[in-house]
Parts: sequence; structure tokens; C-alpha cells
Amino acid sequence: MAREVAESCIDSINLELVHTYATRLHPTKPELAARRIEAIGFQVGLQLAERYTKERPRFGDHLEAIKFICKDFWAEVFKKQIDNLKTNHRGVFVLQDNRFRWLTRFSLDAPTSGNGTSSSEANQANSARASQAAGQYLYFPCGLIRGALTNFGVPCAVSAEVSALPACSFIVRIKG
Amino acid sequence: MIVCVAVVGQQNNPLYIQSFTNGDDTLKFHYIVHCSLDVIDEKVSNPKKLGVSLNETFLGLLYPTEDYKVFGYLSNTKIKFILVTTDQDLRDADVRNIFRRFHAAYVDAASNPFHVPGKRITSPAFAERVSSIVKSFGAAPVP
Amino acid sequence: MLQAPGGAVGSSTRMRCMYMFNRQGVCLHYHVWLRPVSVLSRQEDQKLMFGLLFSLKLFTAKMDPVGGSKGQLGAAQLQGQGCSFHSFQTNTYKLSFMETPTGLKIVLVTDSKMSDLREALKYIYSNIYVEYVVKNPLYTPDTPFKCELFNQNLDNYVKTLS
Amino acid sequence: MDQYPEELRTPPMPLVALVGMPELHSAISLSLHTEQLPLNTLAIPDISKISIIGGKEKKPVDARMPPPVGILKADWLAKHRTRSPAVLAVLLSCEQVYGDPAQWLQVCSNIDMIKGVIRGRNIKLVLAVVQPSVVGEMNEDRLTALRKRAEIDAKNCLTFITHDPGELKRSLLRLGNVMGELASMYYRDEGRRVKLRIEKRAYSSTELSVRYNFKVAVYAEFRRDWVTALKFYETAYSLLQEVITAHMDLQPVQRIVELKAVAEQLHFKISTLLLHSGKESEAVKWFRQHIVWYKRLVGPPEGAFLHWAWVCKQFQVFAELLDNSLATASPVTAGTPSPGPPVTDRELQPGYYLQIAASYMVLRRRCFESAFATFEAFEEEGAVDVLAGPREEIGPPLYVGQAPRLLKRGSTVDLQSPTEAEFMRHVIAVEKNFAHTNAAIDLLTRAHEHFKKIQAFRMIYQLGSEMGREYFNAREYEKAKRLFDSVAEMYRKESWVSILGATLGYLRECARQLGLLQEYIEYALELASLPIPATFGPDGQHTVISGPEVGPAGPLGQFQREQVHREVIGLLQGATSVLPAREGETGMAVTAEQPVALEIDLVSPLRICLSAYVAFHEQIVKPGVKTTLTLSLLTHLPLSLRLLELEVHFSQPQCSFILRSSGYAVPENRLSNGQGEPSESIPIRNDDDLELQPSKWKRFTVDILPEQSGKLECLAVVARVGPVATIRCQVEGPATQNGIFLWMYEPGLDTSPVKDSSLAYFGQKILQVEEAEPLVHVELSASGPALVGETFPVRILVTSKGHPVIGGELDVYLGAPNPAPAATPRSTSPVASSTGPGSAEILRAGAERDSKPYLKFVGPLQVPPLDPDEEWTTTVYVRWSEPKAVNLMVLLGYQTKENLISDLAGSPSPRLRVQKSLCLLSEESLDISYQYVAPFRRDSLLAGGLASEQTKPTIALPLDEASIFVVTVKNSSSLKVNLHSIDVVERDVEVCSVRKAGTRGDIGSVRLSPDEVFTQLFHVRPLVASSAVDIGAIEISWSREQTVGNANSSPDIPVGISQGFADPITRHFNLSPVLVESPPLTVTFDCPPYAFLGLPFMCSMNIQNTTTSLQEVSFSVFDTQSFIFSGAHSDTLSILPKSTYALSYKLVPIAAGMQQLPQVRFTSTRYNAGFQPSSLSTQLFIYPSSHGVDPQKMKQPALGNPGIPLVS
Amino acid sequence: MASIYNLFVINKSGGLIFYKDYGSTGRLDTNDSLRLASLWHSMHAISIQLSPTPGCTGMEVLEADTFDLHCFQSLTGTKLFVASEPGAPGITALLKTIYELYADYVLKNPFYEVEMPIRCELFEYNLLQAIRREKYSVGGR
Amino acid sequence: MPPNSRPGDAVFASVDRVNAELFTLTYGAIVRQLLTDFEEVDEVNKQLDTMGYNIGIRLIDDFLAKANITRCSDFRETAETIVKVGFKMFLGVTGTVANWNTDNTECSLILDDNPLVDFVELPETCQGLYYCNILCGVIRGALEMVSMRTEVKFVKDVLRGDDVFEIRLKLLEQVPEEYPYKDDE
Repeated sequence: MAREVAESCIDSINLELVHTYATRLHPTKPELAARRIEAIGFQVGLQLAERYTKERPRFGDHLEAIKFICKDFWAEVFKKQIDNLKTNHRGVFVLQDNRFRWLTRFSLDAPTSGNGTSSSEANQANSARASQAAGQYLYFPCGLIRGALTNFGVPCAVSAEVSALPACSFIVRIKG
Repeated sequence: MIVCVAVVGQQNNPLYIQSFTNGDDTLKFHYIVHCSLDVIDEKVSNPKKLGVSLNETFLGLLYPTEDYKVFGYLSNTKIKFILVTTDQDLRDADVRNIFRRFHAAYVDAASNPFHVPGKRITSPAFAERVSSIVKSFGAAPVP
Repeated sequence: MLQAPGGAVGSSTRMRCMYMFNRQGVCLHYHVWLRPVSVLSRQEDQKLMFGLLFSLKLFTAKMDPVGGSKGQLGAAQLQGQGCSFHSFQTNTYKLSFMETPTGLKIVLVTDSKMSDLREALKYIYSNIYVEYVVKNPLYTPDTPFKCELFNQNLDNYVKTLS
Repeated sequence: MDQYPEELRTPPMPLVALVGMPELHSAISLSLHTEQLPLNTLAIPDISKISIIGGKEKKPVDARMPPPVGILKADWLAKHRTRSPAVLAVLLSCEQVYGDPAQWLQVCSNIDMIKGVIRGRNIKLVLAVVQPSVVGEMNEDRLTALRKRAEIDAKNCLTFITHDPGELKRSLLRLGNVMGELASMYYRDEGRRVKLRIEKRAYSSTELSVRYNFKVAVYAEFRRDWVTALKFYETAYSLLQEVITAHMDLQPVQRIVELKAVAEQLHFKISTLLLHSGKESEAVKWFRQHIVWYKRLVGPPEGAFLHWAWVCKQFQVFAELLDNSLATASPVTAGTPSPGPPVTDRELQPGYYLQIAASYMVLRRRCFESAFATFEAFEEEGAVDVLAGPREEIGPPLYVGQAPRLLKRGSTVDLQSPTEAEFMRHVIAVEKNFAHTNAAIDLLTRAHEHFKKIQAFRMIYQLGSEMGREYFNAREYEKAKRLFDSVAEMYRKESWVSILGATLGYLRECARQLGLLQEYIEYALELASLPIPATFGPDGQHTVISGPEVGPAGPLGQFQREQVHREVIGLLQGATSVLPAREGETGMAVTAEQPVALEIDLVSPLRICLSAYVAFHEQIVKPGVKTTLTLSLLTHLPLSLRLLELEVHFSQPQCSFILRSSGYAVPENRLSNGQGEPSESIPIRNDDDLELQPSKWKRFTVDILPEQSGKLECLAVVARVGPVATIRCQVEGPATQNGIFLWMYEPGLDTSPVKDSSLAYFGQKILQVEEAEPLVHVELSASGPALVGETFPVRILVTSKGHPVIGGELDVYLGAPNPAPAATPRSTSPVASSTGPGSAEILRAGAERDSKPYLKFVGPLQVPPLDPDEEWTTTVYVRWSEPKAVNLMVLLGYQTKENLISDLAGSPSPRLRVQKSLCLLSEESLDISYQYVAPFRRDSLLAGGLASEQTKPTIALPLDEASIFVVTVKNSSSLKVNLHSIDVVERDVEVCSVRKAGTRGDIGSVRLSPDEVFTQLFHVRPLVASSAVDIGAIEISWSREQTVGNANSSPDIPVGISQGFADPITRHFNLSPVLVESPPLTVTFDCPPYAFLGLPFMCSMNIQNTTTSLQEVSFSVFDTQSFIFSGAHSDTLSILPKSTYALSYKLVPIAAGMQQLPQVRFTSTRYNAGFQPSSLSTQLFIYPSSHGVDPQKMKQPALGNPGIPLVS
Repeated sequence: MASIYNLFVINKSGGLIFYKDYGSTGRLDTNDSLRLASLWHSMHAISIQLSPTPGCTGMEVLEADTFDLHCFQSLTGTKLFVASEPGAPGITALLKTIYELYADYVLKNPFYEVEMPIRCELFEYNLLQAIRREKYSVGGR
Repeated sequence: MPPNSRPGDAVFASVDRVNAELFTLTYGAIVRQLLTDFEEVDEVNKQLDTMGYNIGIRLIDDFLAKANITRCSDFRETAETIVKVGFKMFLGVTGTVANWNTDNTECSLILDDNPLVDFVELPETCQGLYYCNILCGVIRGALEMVSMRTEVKFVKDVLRGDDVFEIRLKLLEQVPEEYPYKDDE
């Protein structure tokens, strides 16, 4: 029976990780902060990849590796699988998670409407702010994915998009 | 008995290599291990010809040298594990098992935050585990 | 004009409003379902409310007929020390009150006939406030908030209160 | 393998013999050879030679025979393949058979003789009766008789027909079949016979059973019965093992040699057969066991090298066999299920065996060397190698694997065979001449070839190093070095430090042997910097890498690294020298005569020894602004390294500087010696700490003051390790830093060269230095519009704002009016070719001494050096020849400082440029018009003018009449203009004289406001009649009105330059030529200056005929309502030559005011041309009453007074 | 048998005009009771201001951890309140009775000056009777 | 242990849990990144403590809510709660409180194991690093929220060869609650 910890631990550490780098250490250099956070994710990705594939045969091709990420890996880390995997068959994959666990608690200030602003545009403004804010919290998972794939010999770049909280999708671009 | 174990990284650089003989012949094993990488490449590049069951991590006997047998194991993350033994005939099952334990040990070593993936493994714990595995296999220093 | 967004919509007609104060007396959250009358400006109102709570605590702590020796009236107390109170009622409304060890004060104002709300307050604290405010990465601790998720869940919850 | 005898290498072929009728032999043996199972043929020309058939009487063996002195007869195989046939075919010509009895008897006796020969060898016999022709009848009973004689059954006696090719073929075939059958029958029988013996075991020793099994196998082979053959070979092989195990007690070398020779032969056969039947893995397994079993049989030490030679040979041969079979057979598949460990892919590679062979070859060499040493030691004087004696005394060995025999010793084998000592002496003598190294290298090379095929490149490089080692042993250092170099490259790539270390050890040694100082140092440095210390587990005992392969560097480890370090650094500092390659020589050393300057570029393996990173703290700076640079050095040498100096070089040399360890005193001779000292000019900063700690960043932060714009790149650092030893190291930006290879696999957190994390990512080794702002103000000023013709001054004011202006050049030129050409000033050449030629030009004020006040502007103006806030002004002038708007462009190019240094450096300090342009408009100052007017009330009939009436009106003037010439000047500009004079310059006074009308001579200077008009009258009197009289030109001199600071000219014209306008401009206006003719008729109109209402008065027209002929002139008068008059309204009158006719009327005005007199029109019938006085000249003022008017006046006729300026 | 701890009577200006302790542990001294009274007075006022709906007349019941406090306010602005054991029934009625006693024995007492502290045995006597009658245990005597 | 607070393992059983690996590795990666960023170990210790503090001030509410703790004014009892309930609820391990000083203002929280250090081996370059220092921060932050100003530091660390993890917890003061608005009342 693998050891367990309260999920709050993960949540807190993620939260504080972002806060530390994005807000405390490099408030003025967002991309540097991003790099750092991603790097941390990357290392964890590498290590998890190592652990999670201990007992399984090698992947035949890139697709297998990606599928592994969508299924087993995601399940291990987020207790659910990726909801939708798309690809253009030219090295770009889109992994969509309709309820990304680490975004479920994201909540913005309710639009202070009632005084003029129609809630619709307020909502738009909101979701804009949301994705912007959520963005910082996705560097880490991006790193995770990239780390794992890299370790499987799939060099790639990973970026994320927040559509409507808590849904988000990760775009994997395989290099070369 | 096992005279040498090695872990070789994705870039084919040695991550860990340890021989279990008393003789001053350590470099020899470096040559042997290094050359065995060729065989691994071959096996991976065309598995069916060499009758390896597709994508199995255990690669079986790579090749015998005059005095040794060299076994290989390739993890999903392209980490190579190599055993050099003196035994004439070993049961694949046993070797497989050794490798599995060996791999497990590596995975934990790699999970050490201070171990940078792709770098040489210096963890004493790992060395400890490995030599115990080797011993359990009946390794005894050659007289 | 103190009608808060999405306030009364569909929520139990027995709810009036809710206050949350931190230990510094800052009103972290003010939620209105139904409040035809409010004499004072929002700030005044909140300040007054906090003042009342504070005095009531001093009052009860002093008044406490069973607790042994108590310092003299208004003596500073440690968090959670001394006899506190959990509700009072007037002819027009009932005020239910809870305080956490962190000094968070939650005040629920309902119509005067409302039953005991201690559990409800606890629920609001642990299952709504903690989950959707404290754990919201965008929330800076100890600052006022108006998180959507919090509001939604709160509204849904109070509907269930009779 | 090719050292094996033929008979062993190739599968045996049945042998048959022919005798008689030699002429047919070749044909027959050919056909036999091509049988489906071919037969070798032993052709015996005639019966008498029959005895050559080899083989001896088969006598039954019995157990009492002593054990043989050998196992396999040396010549047995050969004999069976070449001398003892299985079948003998006797060819008889038919006439011998059917001929006369005499011959017949001969035949019979021959047959008997043959039978004698083959009896007991049970060689099969065949009789063939040759029938060369159709003729000659067969005689059955002769034939049977023959058969009886030969004791053979019918099918072995056949007729051989040669006369017809078809028949011949058939006969050959038949013969072939028969002989084939018989042959195999023969070999079967032989086989059976021997087998029988085996079964009976009717003999004493195992040796014999080995032999017999061998024989059976061979016979089977003759029959192509491979299975049986294999079976018996295998038994033989195992029996042989019995033999050996039987007496394992210390064998004399010779014995072992023999046994192993036999084993070798048997095994060879076995593997050949296995391989032929495509059982590679079988073969491999057999070989494995073979080696495993025999490897132990080393025998006495002095003979060890023989053993290893043998083993080596086994591998080599097997490799060759495998190679052949692979060449022929289909691609092998490993893992064919069969007992024993599976055969790996490698073991099916010939290369695999060759490589092992090579290793045994090396072993052989080693053992021999030691054996030889001892042998030398104990060898008694003058001993000779008897076995190397003369041919005739040395007999070939009787048995396989035995030594040659010394014939003269005696007759028996025992006597003949050499003693152990002799044998050893012999083999050592032989071995001495054997080139082990070459042999080994040859094997390795061949292995190399094979592994190339399967791209096992790591193996290839291992072979490489093995070869290298062989060469090294053979003291062939160049070759060794070449090999090791390539090998090292590979191990660097693979970052297999341990092996690389060993290789470097060899390389360093090679360099030492070859006396290559620089390389020696490089190898040493790299070796010392390798991450070897913990290439092994942490447990103490294993921190060195050892083994025979480590070579001269000795066991690799921290300790040894440090030794190498001390040694090489000492060398670089000039303290020590390398120990000499040979005794008596002096070792290499670093001296002023032999300085060392190492280069470490970005890919050099020496980066592990020293690498440098720089990061500018800014990306972009302005020139002359201080910026900061972080320089980080890293060495992986095992011990700290103290630098004497550190030069830092930049793409802008003036930024370069030297950090000098304060402890270090520069030797005087530094300047003198010619080594890399570009720069005593380089600024020197003392830094007391230039000591690099192993694997720890050494960071310097220094200020840089870039002065030139453009990019400033840090190129390299030069570290001075010893007085005459430098290491130049190219630098990188920190971002590119991703671990120094080899070390990047070393544990420990790799910190980044620069501490500041953002700098670590974004720091650059290149700094962008911006163009300096041109801090110069150029101002152009001119006053309002210019007037065509004037020299219009434009003032240029250059003010330096902030920095000095040096070598300034001012270029002025005209461009098309705005929008100004976007193109760079250089593209459009000065003095606007762009605007129409001559439409405008740029002038400069000429110097005082200059004749002309203005010079054409050519080339740029030199601007004197200006200090900050100094200003300089100049004026250029523009003159227009036609009204046009032009863009005056001014380009100032200059530098901010003297250029000398940078000129040396080849990069001139950039010229800063300022461009200004000003759009100038020009206007025509005056427009000029003129007209001719006839004298008052005097008109001449000018035919010419009339004639040309319908065509363009040319102006015609009466000859010698003073016509009036009116010049009108209008100020067309927007400025006030001063008109100084208007004159007409006659072209030729003789032709036409012009006189200014009016009393006042010169008009002085008239000021014309815009649009104001001025008119000047002249009298023109043509003196010559001509169709085109060029009167001359109008000459107008004007100047712009001096407006000192008047409003409309936008920028005030600075007083300094107003003189540009002062001097008047003169302009010429050529008059078009006129027609001058003498008029035939002239009419002068004559009437009083005025009249009174109602009072009659006279007026008359005098028509003068200037011709010498009568002129008819008709006239008509038109009424007007102002006057009434009497007289003819029209008439024709003739006027006498040179006379005048006066036509006069009396008129009464009936209206007052200026009134038009009745118009009169004349028509000359002669010229048929009419004309009438201009209505203007025929008007008259009528006073309403005469009151107040002096009637006297009316008397005198009034002639129109010319000269009154008519102002319209 | 639910117990009553004490009784306060406050005049319209928040002055304590009557205080009786029926056995609360660690009883209040006069100063404290005075302060508590005026504190209650002001809090009572505030509670009115804070009412979300119109027509609020101020706190009637306060549920503290260790006691309940019931408060009765007469139209004249006089406030009577008692602290009782939590969940003690009928206190409201009791207060009513007490108010009547106040009317009868205090206000009708010719020597009593309105708004002034009450010193009146009759009142106290009947008060105790009433409490007893309503079957409330009073600590102490 | 405070009254009616739920026992640690009950709480642990009730909360959402995840495989510890992710947590352990993430924390490890952070520590390593910090070490690369600030080469000094002490600085890293500081950073970890700060991070912990920030976590603590949030986590406390989660804790109180889940563990159903309504008041903690007694330091002794609080220490117990941390060790028995807190560690259990979050890290799934329990420890013990020991070495109280005479006036009950100082004690040691002792853990013989904790998931943060699985797989971890300190390289010799990192001597002086308190790998788990974040815990100190968390405790400090949490306690501060319940108005206890404390000083928390590691005194024993298995990674440094000690037999247990020992966190020294020292109470500086308990901040009483007072009316924030001085102006009126």
C-alpha cells in the first residue's frame, strides 16, 4: 500500500510554489518565474515517469507514450483521465481536461455588477482574468508532462490554455 | 556470480558502474559494458530479428565474452542496466528478477531530489542496495 | 442600496444577511439576502456589528454566572477564552454567531423565529469558507473576498435552512 | 585456415584410375570430374606404370601390435585422395581383344598383372573395350572369356564406342556410372572393414580407435555421407579427449602439441561439416565446448606460448569458416532451439572470434616473451637448432602434429624424433621470427572490418584501442597516437571517462616519446581534469580504475590526477621539465624559446580544464556609459590553479583589459619576446586573487566603458599560467551554459556561472552599443520666396549641442520639392541632378580675391572643429533661371572624436549624420511686354504687314518713320521690387535707332509694389527696309526692395546676409525682329484739337503718294450721329506720283463730349489693300459751348504730341 | 428546576436601579453590575440600529454558552433582565410578573423617586415570592 | 487533546488523500531549485521557512475545520494536537511531544519518519540544510493564526544522521484579543 498524504498538502505546496516564484522572488520577471516553476515540474515529471513505468514494457512510439500520460499518469496524479485527446498527426497533441483538479478551487471575485456593468461582459472580463491568473498555476503541470515525455524519449514543448475554469487543455508539440 | 553491474544513461553515459572482483581489472569491465551498448542498440533497432519479444525491458544475454556473460535490460526511459556474470548457464527468470530489483533500486535513487537525471549516481543507499542484490545472487569475492 | 449581487434570488426568505470578520475586525465578507432597512452606511453598519459582537462577548464573559473568577469587565482575553454567546434575538430578527480559534467571526442574521444555527455556521465555515475561499489560490489570506464559488455554494446551502 | 593442407580443407573426392589407351584419358577424366558426384582420375599411361598405385597390403591387425607412435598418419589423407584409387578402369582397344591370339594373350597377361596389383587392396576393376570404328564384329565368347579372366561381372565390362559423338557421350556416361557405383562401393567396404575393427576392438590403444573412427569418417565423406562422417568425427573427437584425460600426467610439450593438432583437425572437420549443413549455432556450440575443453591444456609453462598460439588459431580458423559459410548460407537466425545457452547474435559474427583470437595472440606474445627470457637465461653456449638443419637430414613428420624427424639419427621413429630440448630450441627459434604485433593487428583489423558491417562502433573503437596498445608496445608511437586520438574522440563523445582516461594516458606517453611538448601538456591537462575520482561506487577500495588496459598513466584516480596536475602545472610555470623519453636526452620544458600558448575554443576537450562565461548586465547601452560585466571562470583541475594574469579581449579592443595577480611581477623580457602581446596599451587592473578552486566558479564583476556604437562582444580570455605559458579560452554567454561536457554528468548541483538568476538566463556576451545621438543642431534660414535671377542667400547655422564636432563636412544640394527624397543623402549626388538642369543652381560667395563674387558650389564644405555649444554659420546662395520650387538639402556628417585609434583598429568611429532640408520657392520678379505704335494721326499703308495679315501678324514698321515703342513692366512677384532702369540696346544704330522718349533720361529707381506696372516709351526709327530688322533687346535692371525685417518673410533675414539682395540684377529681353518697309501711301489726318457744339470746323486727310506712280485710292466715309457734314461719302481718286492729295470736310458737332469723328476707310486699288486710321486717333472733344475758351486756339492745327506717357 | 442567577432593572437612561443576585458563582460587585447594566443598555440600543427590518425593539433573548439572558422593556423604557440557566422556560412570563410587581410596589411607593435606585423591602419580598411561585431555584439563601 | 476534536487517524481517513510520491517529489524538486537559485544553504532554510509560514496561515483553517477544533488557547494541548492530529491528518504520520521545559513554554515535536524525506539523501554539498524546514514554517504560521507567536526550528534531522526528526517549539507569547478600533466606544 503506497504511502498517502492529504491532498491539501499538494494543493498548498503548488499554491505556495507559484506564490514564491511568481510573486515573491521574481515579481517583475514573469517569464523567469515561469521557467523556474516549469523546471520544477519538469524534474518531477522525469521522476514520476521513471516510477510509473517501472513494471511496464517499453512504448512502441510517441503516441503510446502520450496515451500513457492521458491515462495512467493522469490517473495517478489527478485521479482522473484526460477527457479528450486530439492530434493533427504532425506532432501536435491536445490533451483536454474538462475539470482539471488543480483549478477546481479557482474562484474569482464575483463581478460587482448591479451598478451598470452587464454581467455578460463582466463574466468575459472575469474569465479573461481567470485564465491569466490560472496560467501561472499551469506551468507546473506543463513541466510535469514535458518531463515525463522527455524521459520517454519524446522531446517536446508543452503549453496550456484555460478555456472556462476549471477546464483546461495542454498542448504538446513534439520537437523534430 | 555477478562480477559487474552498470547503469547507463540515455546518452549512453555511465551512470553507475561497479565491479565485484578483487582483481585490479576494473577497466576491463568498462570496456565490456561499453561494447555491450552496441548489442543493445542492435536489439532495440531490430527486435524481431534477434527474437526479443517486442519492447520487453529484459533483453536477455547480450553476448558472452571469453570469460563472462553480459546481460542487458532497457527501461522505458532508455536507461540501460547491464550485468556481467561468470556463470555458464543462468535461468533467464533469475536474471530478469535481478534486473527488476535493480531497476527498482535505480528508480528510488532517481527519485532523490538531489539526483539530477542523467547524472552519475553516487547514492550510498543505491550502492548498498545494489551490492546486497548482487550478494543475494550468490556473489562471493573470487579467491 | 446594500442589496448585494445575486442576493435574494431564490434563497430562503428567512435569511437576512451575513457578516464575516477577522480578528482585526475587518469585515471579510458581507452578504445580504433581504434587508429593507439599514440605518447606517455599510462601513458604519459593519463596524457597529463588530463592536456589538465584541461587547457582547465582554458582557457574557463578565456575566458568566457559572465560570469561576473572571477578570474585571473588559479585561483582554485570549482567543476562545471565557464565556461567549451564540445567538440573540429581537422581535424582528435573530443573530447567530460563531467564532473560530483563528478569530474568524461569522454572523448570520435571520428572521427572529429561526432555530439554532450553530451547526449551520460550522458547516459554512468548514465546507464553504475553507474550501472555496481559503483554498482558492487567488485569495490572499485575511483580506475581504467575494468569490463566486463561495457565493454560489453559500446560497445553495442557506436554501436548505428552515 | 589456408595454412591447412588442401586435402584437409576441401571435402574428399573419390579417386579412380585409368590404364591403357592414354589418348582417351583426358576426355574420360574430364567427364568423370563432371559426374554429378565427381571423381578424381589417376591416369596411368600404360600397364607398366601400374605399380604407382599407392597403399599397402591390408594385413589383419592384432592386439599384440605395440601402440602406434602417432595418432593420425600424416600422409594418409593425401594418399587416399591422390594415390590409392577406389576403381581401376582398364581400356582395351577392340582389336587387342578381337585381334589375333597373340595380342589376346598379351591382354590376358596384363589383366593378370593388374589383378596382382589390386588384389588385397580390393580396388574395383572395370574393363572397357574401345570400339574406334563401326567395322570389326563383336565376338561374344571372347568378351566373356575376358570377363572370366578379369573375374568381374558383366556390368563392369563394357564396350566404349568412340566413332560417333553421340555414342561416345553415352559410353562415357556408362563408364562414369559404373565407376561411380564401384567407387562408393569401395569406400563403403573400406569403411565397413575399419568399422569392424572398431567393433571388435581388436587393438590395444584408444589412439587407434581415434584413428579408425577418423578413417571411417573420411570414407563416409568420400561417399558424401556427411551424417555418418560427422558422427564418426565426433566419436573420434571424444575418444581423443579420453586419450588426453587418460594420461593427464605431465606431458612432454611435443605430445601435447600433437594431441592438440589432432583435436584441431577433428574439430575443423566437425565444424566444416556442421557449417556446410547450415547448422551455424550447432557449430558455435561445438566450438564453445572445444575451446572450453582445450583451453585448460596449457602444458608446461615454457611451451605456453605454443598453446596460446594454438587457441588463437582455433578462433581465427573458426572465424574464417563462419565467414565463408555466412558468405554462402542464408542469413543466420539465432536462438534456434537447442540445448545449452542460446547462441547470441555476436557469436555468429566472425569478427567476434577474430577479436578474441587477437587477444590470444597478445597472450601468446606475452608468454613467449617470458619463455624466451628464461630460455635465454638457461641456454647453453653454442647450442644449435638441429631441426633447422639441411633439407636432406630433416624428414617430414610421420604423424599429424609431430615434429619433423632427424633422419640421420637412425631408422626408427623413436630415434629420429627430436628431444624435448631440441624441440623447444627449434620452436623458440621459429617463434622469435614471428611478428606477433603485426599478426595481432592484422586480426584486429579483420575483426574491425566485420564489425564495421554491423556498425558496432563501440566495438570498433575498442578494437582501435587494442591496436593502439599493440603499436604502443611495438614502440610505433605515431601509429599508436593516431589511433588513440581517434579513439579518444569517441570516448569523449560517449563521455566514458574511465576509458578516455586510459587512452589519454597512452596519448600523453606517445606525445612524450615523440617530443611533442604542446600536445603533451594538452593531454596532461585533460587527463588531470577528468571527472574520474568517483567513477566508481563510493566505497573506498574502488576509487581507482585499474587493470592491464590502463596503460602508462597507471591506475586512474584522484591521486594520480593530482600527480598529473602538479607535474603539468609545474611544467607550465617553467619550474619542471618532462622526464626524457630516452636516457641521456634532456626532457621537454617550457621556456622563453619554447613558449606555450594553448587555445581552448568552444568545442575543445580542454574546456573541462578551463572554461569562461561572461554576461553583460545590460543588453543595450549608450556609448560612453559605464556598464557591468560578470566574468566567470571554471576549472575542473583537481587542485587549485593560480593565474598570473587574465587578459580579457573584446571586439572593441579599447575595452580589453588585464587582471593581474598582484603577486606577479612582469619579467622585463616580456615585451621583447614576440609572443601574443598585442597590448601593452591594455589597461591593467590588479586583483590579488586570481586563484581558481577546483570545480568552483570564480566570478569577477568589472565595469566596462564602451565608446563605439555597434556591438561589443567579449571574445576570449587569456589566462597566463606561467611566465611564458598562456591559455586562451573563448567565452560563452551564461545562457548557453548547460554543464561542461564530461562534468555535466557529475553529480552535485550545477550552479550557473552568474549568481543573479535572471542574468543567468538572459545575460549576453554581446552588448549592443547604441549609435550616439547626434547632438548637433543644423538650422537653415532664408527669407520668403526667391526671385528668379537673384542670388538668393540661405544661411546655415551649425550648433554643437553637447559633444564636439570633428571633421565635419557639410553637403548642400537641391532636391525635388517636398516630399523630400526619403533616400539617404548619399544616394542623390550633390547639386541636384534631380531638378532640371540649370533651373536652379547653388553658389557660394567667392573669396575677396576672387574675380567673380559667386562661385558654383562644388563638393562639401569643411566645418571647422566645434567644441560643445560652439556654433558656426555659413551662407550658400541659390539662383534660379526659371520659377520653380526646390528643396535645399543640407547634410552634416561628422565624428565626435578623433579617429586615429579606431582607424588603426580598422573600424573608423562611426560618422554621425544630420540632415536638414528647406523648401524654397522662386517667382518671376517682373513680366515684360511691349508694343509698337504708329505716330499720332499718321498712318501708313504697309503692304507687307497686310500681306502677312492672314498668317501670323508680324510687326511692320514704316521705314524712316519714328514709330513709338512701348515697354510695359509688371511686378509679377509678391515682393516689392526696385526698378533701376529700362533701356533698349540697339543691335545696330545704322539699321535702326532707338531713343528713349520723354524728357527725363533715367527713371532712377522706381519701386514697384506687387502687380504694379511701369511703362517706358521709345522712339524707333528704322533706317533700313528689311523683312527682319533686329532692333535689339530690352535691358532691365532691378533689385528686390530692401525690407529690413518686414513681416511677410518668415525667418528674418539676418543682417549679415542681406547684401545678397543689395546688388541689382540686370535682365535682357531680346526683341523679336520686325518688318520694315517704306509705305506707298501715307495718310495724315488733320483736325483741330477740339470743337464747340454747333460750331462747324474743318478737318482734312492728306493722302501722300510716296511712289513714283499714280495711285488710285478709293475712300468711304461712315456717318456718325455726333456730327453732320457735307461732302462725298465715298469716291475714288487718283493721286499723282510724289504728290499729296488733301481730302477735307467741314463738320458740325451735334453732340458734346469726346466724340468719334466719322470714320474714313481708304483702299489702294494698286495694292488692293485698305486701311483706316485707328479710331483712337480719330476722336475729338466737343465743348458744349465756346464760352470761356480762347477761340484762337482753334486756329493752329494741333499735331498729336507724342511723348505723353499713356497710362492705361 | 431551572435556576435564575440574577435580576437587573435599568431606567430609561441606562442607569441600574435595581440588582439582585440569586447565587451566581463569583458574584458581581456593585461597580461591575453598574457597568454591565449600562453596557447592556447601549448594546440593546445598537441591536435596534442593526435590525434588517423595521420595527425593532431590541434584544429580548441572548443565548450565551453558560446562561440565557431574557430582557423585558417597558413602554417607559425601563428594562428588566434576568440571567438564567440555558433553556430555562417561562422566563418571559416571569419578567412580566416582575414588571407588575415593580409597578405595584415601586412606582406606587410614595417615597420612591422615579429613575432612582430602588430600596423597597416589599418589592424584594414579593419578587422572591414570585420567583419561588414560578418554581425557580435561587442559589444561596 | 482539546475536547471533542476528532482523533487523528479518523480525520486522516476522512480527508481526500493522494499518493505521497507526487508530494514528496514536488517538494524535493522545489528544495533543489531553491538550492540552485540561492547557493547558500541558510538562505534556502529561510526560504523554506517562509514558504511554510505562508502555507500555515491558510492550512490552519483547513485543519480546524476538518479536525473540528473549536478553541485552542492552551499551548500544551495545542502541541499535542499538532503532533497527534495535525501531522497525522496531513502527512499521515504521528509523532510525540517531549522535553517540556519547566514553565511549559517549550517542547519538542518528534517524528521518526515523514513523507517529505522518502528517497532523499543529502549530498555533502548541502550540509547545514534543514531539508524539512518548511514544516517549521507551517507550524509557526498556523500557530500565529491562533494567536500564538512561536519560534520553531529543527534540532534533529534524520537526513543529517540523527535518529529522529526533532522540531523545537517555543512559545513567545499568546496575543490576547482586543478591540481593534480605538477611536470609539
